[in-house]
Amino acid sequence: MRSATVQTRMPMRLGPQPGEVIDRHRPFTFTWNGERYPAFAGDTIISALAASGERVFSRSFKYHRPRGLLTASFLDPGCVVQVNDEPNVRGSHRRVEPGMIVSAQNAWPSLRFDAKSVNRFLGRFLPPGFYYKTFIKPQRLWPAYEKVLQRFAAGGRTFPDSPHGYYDKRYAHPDIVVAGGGPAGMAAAVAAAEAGARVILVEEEYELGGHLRWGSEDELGALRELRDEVARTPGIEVLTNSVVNGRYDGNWVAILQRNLPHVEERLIKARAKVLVVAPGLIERPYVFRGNDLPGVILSTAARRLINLFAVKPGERAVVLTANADGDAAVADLERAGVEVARVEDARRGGDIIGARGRNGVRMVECGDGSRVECDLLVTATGWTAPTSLLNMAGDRPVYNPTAARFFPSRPSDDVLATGGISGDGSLDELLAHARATGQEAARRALKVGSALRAGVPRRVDVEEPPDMPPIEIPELPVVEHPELFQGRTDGIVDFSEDISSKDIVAAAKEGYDSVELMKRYTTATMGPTQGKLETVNAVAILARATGKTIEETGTTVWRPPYAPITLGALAGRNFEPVRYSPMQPWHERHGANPMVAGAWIRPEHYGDPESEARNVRENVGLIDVTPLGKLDLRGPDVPKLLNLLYVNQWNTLEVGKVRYGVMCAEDGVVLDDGVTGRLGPEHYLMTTTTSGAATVWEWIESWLQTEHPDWQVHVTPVTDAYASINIAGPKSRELLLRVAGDVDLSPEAFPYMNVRTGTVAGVEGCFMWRIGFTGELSYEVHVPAAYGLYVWEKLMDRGADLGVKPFGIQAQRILRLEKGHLIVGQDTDGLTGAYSAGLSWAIKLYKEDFIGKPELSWQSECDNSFQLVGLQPHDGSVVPPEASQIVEGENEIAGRITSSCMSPTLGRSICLGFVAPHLAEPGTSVTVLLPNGERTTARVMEYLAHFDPKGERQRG
Amino acid sequence: MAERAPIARSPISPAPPVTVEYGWEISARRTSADLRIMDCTPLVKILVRASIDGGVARALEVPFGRAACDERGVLVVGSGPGEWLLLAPPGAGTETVRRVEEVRDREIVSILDVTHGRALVRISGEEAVDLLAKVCGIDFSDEVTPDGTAFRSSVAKLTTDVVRDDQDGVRSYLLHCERSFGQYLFDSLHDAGDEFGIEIEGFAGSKALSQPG
Amino acid sequence: MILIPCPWCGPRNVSEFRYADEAKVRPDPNATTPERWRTYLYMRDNPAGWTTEKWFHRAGCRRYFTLERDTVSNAVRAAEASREV
Amino acid sequence: MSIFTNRDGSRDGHHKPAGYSAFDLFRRGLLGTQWPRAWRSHDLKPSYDVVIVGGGVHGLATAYYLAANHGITDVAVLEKGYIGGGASGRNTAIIRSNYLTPEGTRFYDRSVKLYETLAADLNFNVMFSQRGHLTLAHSDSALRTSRWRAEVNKLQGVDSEVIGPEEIKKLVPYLDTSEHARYPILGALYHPPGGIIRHDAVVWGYARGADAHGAHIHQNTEVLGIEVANGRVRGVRTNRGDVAAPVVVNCTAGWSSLISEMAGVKLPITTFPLQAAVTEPVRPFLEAVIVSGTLHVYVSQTDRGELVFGASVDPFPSYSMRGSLEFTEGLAGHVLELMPSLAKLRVLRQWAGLCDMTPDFAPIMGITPVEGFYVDVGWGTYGFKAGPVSGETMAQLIATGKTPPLIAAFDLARFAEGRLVGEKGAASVGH
Repeated sequence: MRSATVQTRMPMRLGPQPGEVIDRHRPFTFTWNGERYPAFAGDTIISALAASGERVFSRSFKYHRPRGLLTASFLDPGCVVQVNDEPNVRGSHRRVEPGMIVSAQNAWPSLRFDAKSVNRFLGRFLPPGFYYKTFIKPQRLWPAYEKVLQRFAAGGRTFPDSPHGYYDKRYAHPDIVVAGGGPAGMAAAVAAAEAGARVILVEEEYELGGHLRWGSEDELGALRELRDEVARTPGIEVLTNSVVNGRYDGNWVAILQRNLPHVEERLIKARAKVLVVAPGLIERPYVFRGNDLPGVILSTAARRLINLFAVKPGERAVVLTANADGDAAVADLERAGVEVARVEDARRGGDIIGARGRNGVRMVECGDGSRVECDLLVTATGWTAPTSLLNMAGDRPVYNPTAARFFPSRPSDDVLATGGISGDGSLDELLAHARATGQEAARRALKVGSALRAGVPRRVDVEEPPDMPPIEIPELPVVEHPELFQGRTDGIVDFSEDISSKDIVAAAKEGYDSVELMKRYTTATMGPTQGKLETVNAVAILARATGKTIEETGTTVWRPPYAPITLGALAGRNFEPVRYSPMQPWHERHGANPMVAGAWIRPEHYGDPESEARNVRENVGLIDVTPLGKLDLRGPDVPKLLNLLYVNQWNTLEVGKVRYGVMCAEDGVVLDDGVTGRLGPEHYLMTTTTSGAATVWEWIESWLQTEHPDWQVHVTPVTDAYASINIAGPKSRELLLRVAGDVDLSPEAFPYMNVRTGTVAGVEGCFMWRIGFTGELSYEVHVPAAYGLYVWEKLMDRGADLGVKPFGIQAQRILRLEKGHLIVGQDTDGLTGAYSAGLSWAIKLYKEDFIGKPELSWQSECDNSFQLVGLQPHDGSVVPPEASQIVEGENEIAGRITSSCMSPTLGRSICLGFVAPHLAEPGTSVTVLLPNGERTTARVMEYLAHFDPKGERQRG
Repeated sequence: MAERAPIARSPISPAPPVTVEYGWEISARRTSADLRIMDCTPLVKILVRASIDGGVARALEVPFGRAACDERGVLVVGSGPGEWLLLAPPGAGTETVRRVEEVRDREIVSILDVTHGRALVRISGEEAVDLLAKVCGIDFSDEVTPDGTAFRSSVAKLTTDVVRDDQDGVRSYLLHCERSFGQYLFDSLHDAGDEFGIEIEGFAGSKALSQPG
Repeated sequence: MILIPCPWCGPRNVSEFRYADEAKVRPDPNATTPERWRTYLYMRDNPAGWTTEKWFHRAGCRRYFTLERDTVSNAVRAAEASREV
Repeated sequence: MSIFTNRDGSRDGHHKPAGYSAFDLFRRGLLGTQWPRAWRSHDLKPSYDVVIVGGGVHGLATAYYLAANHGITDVAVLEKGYIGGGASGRNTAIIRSNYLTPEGTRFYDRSVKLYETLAADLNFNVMFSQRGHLTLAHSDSALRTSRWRAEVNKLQGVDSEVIGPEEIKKLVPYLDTSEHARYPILGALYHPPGGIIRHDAVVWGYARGADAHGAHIHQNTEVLGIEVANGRVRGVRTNRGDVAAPVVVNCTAGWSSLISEMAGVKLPITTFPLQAAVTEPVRPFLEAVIVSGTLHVYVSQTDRGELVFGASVDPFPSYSMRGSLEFTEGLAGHVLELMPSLAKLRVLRQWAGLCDMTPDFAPIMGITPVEGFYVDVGWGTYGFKAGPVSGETMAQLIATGKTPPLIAAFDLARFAEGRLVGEKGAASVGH
């Protein structure tokens, strides 16, 4: 092992700078590629490394060329690093922290010697899309080739045991979101807040100020003033190190907040009444031979390094400048003690032909052919307008050849733009534009806000805002800028994807000649910077290759998110509601195995489902059936409703009686089933399946509200209001007798399929149903939920000598299968009609109307679909797994097993299943293909019920 | 052995110390934190369904979207179109039902005691706004949802009724949902309030509902 | 996240609602033909532009109502209670 | 008499494209010679034997097989934007054949077989990576459906089996297979031949192949109307002029209702956006394709290292492809349910495509009441998987006038006749 060495000096660190963001009183160290490096608080990872003289931070994706810093901003394509277990950290943005462990990502075996860099000599054989043209034959070798390709996948590492971390989200309802905290964003926010709007001001970097931060004394003064204004204007919430990540329909604005004290990342979802887009401009790289060498940097990068981080970007520089920012960079470099060996002024025909060097620039070939030795090449060749938020709002940016950049075209009512994206001009002109934009945004936002409030019915206190005339926003001048995209040589266009200008031309010549096809074929703009640095150059090069103008060529569509966002922040707390029955504490104490049933957590079993089932047949068992859907129905028209919903007849149900019902959808497919009891003259209680509870309720409301609004019925879900306990088994009456207060439980007074209201274990207002899913004598007791646990415990206590035991879902499934009761959704599927589910006995086609009637009446005339039947394997020890197929002849599917189990009661396997109509005759032998490939035979039974088909036990 | 009276339990497990009062097992915890969460499930909850403009609606006086305390200390919530939720101190159920029965005219009226069907939580403190902004998409500012506002929306992805019911000039919200989700709702709110120093306060009838006056 | 103007609750996030199909008329079940019934069951206008549809305010007032929506821009207008109960 | 003028006749349009191979790459790299166009551009002729509306994988494959299998080369593919710019370029490129119904399984199995040899057939590497496909089951009903699919698949000769959590963990160590998960993984349907492919490459490969056989590919050519007279299709109107054709094939997705309506054919289709997202690249760690129906999510990792995610269609119909935040939020939550250690992985881009959903989640293929007007539509979320077999069968139908048995179940008439296909059972999300 190599021992860690400590760098103590920071040779490239300059003396104090007026606008620096580092805190020289807080030095510390961190680790880069296994070695310790010094840093100051406020440094980014890359600024700290640059201060120590490091220049290579990654290897490029395809050719594994050394890469250094280019933009010194979030976008910096060569500065993506691994921090601890976090991949793809933007090293030029992320602040370094004491003890941070940082490593380079795309290098093997090491950053200094990268074995894959041989690819750079193979470049000519690896044109864009080369993989489409090779590895075709022999086909069997493709998987091996694929493995090799995968090894080139760029990016950091993930770990299967990384902790999830804490992320959350919040909603916001500002009047205005301002995207961008540069001078224009700040001025717009202040103006809007002064006009009475609530504003969220979002800045991607750690402080407000934008380009003023690395500017002149005057600019720093203006910055201080603007920051003061923001601070003292009420109604502005400032979010730094945050980014407006997307604008969606309804001006739903996603804001990502990073590195909060208690949350790693937070997503803010803002319903902005107006979005003001003020992101400034992104400096565009220049395309020429060697433009990706470490030491080739943008003018803004040089100025950021010097002014914000007090880092000297090099010793001897050549500068290519086409604008005032380039000129300012020259001044900054000189002030920082960098020898400026040559200034190539593109406005006067200056140019760069190429840069040379191995792990960094050593020499630059200038426009006139002369060669200058240097270790730094700074370019200032123009700007890209980050129009993506406008684009997401439907705007199509338009290219302006005068300014050599794209501009927003069609402003919408709820999105405005200001700052550099809208035009050029002096700081004063920009600020005036921004202020007017802020005022206009406020005017519109207040109007929208009041309309939203007025949209809430029965609100009395909405004040109409005075109708103000629109604020006139002055036009910003457009300053002429040379169109500089590619010089006389080929170079890298997409630094993340390692795509050169040659690649784009080659793609165009092959027919991939529209922007989208070129993008997809070469993958240019598809990498981590998502086109923010490279799109305009790519479009310009494509335009030239196809003989079109940039306007004709157009640009790609920008898609959200604006900046990459963690899955953690997008997920937030990951709300997944869960439901528990009142008896859950008891289940947990008694070893219930939890089963997820939709939102409910239910006891699957308590250790031994078969003995639980046997105990029901022999003694008495309790099952918690609280999740069963329950709907309270009241009103004189309930019978009409029931007749509509169910396929069977409901006119004649007497008070105290219960009936089983089946619901179908309009296409005749079985939707749900359950029992409904009549509790009083105009009062019914309907039960549904657990999974169908919500659907059925919404379904009923739909019929009532839209088809029969004149019916006098109230439907109220009461699933949770009652704890439901099914007491099942031959001794259930005896057990219930011990706790029931005022209800006559004798078979004569309280027969099968009846319901009574009374007191159980001292709890009033309980419903007792004599029904049975298990086929045993059983009572389903609905207890006011808060007393559920109390009553359950009482029953367990009082029934101890009767052998009472709990049983779970699994035992219940065994019992119901023995009894041949179907489960909708298991023994039926999305296309099972009521006839094929063996429910013909229930369907009353003579009723005037019910849901699904037409389809069912046609089905009754001709139904050749599979039929649900009881099945018993001839070999009773074989349990065909559910979904085993029933086959005929040459593997023709003739049915399937829908339910199966080993019956503890019968001591043999039993099934329900679908069979083709010609196999449905009782006594038919069918062939069942088991999942293990073996075959077995089974007999079609007379009844669905395998046990007590006449139902004597439950009626007892 | 004499039968003890049945014990009612909230779906939200009570924070220790635990005691039994009003026939309910409740937490006896007290706190002086600025932001507090209280399980108010023991309150009586009566759901009334009637026509929007019938006798019951006139007698209850509160339209959908608003909530107000009547002279007997019952909080009447206009919880839906033609739907009201009446919140009353424990034990006041029968009386509350009787009073609605009295005012019904010939229309169809459903009166359901959903005391057992709902979980009810109160959050009090000025930072309740910030807490709720983490779990609910509704604008909780005074202009949009002033004191006495009632609405149903999604809270932590759960359909929840929210009532702004300030107490002594301090911001306070009642939230109720289907009972089985109670623990989930409580935990979600508690988690969201963690960064603001939320603390649990045990149920006290006097604090659960504002006093008439 | 578009806003749906619920006639009862006011504008709310669409995530509170369930889309409940194009607004359409149910044929008389006793006088229909298979063709007409299955047109009702399966055929849809599916226009690119303004359409009238049924929505349910699931996490709010639990009312069904009709709404006009532009399926291209997702703009909505003129929600009215489908029928007052 | 054949309506196809060019059938087995002149080979005017036919040309041999430049071969693709490692040797050619080397040769051209060495000599520095430019590769020729992968497909050519042509003037729009006033008439074609067959006009195919939609330049996605379905349309281009149909053109290719019309020529390659049936000698019908006087074919125009009309694309309103650029080829593969619709659903073909917006799907998540998952290929599988583990469907629930025998007809579905047989149909998609043919597609997988065609995909397996497609690179060689087209001399274009479509990068079909058969890395295995896992459909996770989080409930016993999902497990039952998995077994149902496995059994039906096996009976059609398709490799599918149900495996347990331990085997799943071995295949994908990042999955949380613990019992404490909110939605515990109880098992999975494992389908080894399933995998992912370079979707664009399939489009380009078919375009190059169709072009080589003489078909004309017209980009930026939008169909504005369809001429029908006496119950017969006569041609189409486009933004570049009218084109007469005795056969018009609707191979669009997203706009299939609108195109069919131009011919007066109403479809049982509702159009929904389907969204997808991709993360920044990370080192390869995920081999298999993972699908969870309960959590409405599917995940795969590309050769470039990006994770590609998809979900079920949006909750309401729309022709908008702007995408929503709700989608990425829900998606991220569900991905982290499955693989909690990926919380720090970042989403780079989201996008949307349009899906034409049918009532039974099965496509609509074949003849329509308008003679000569064919449809190959209603693909829901399954269209890309079916590209090759759809092209092959549609070409066969057009050339022979007989509906191939493989697509007989997918006819338009089934809706009026109440014969829906049973794929609905397993189709809540099924990538």
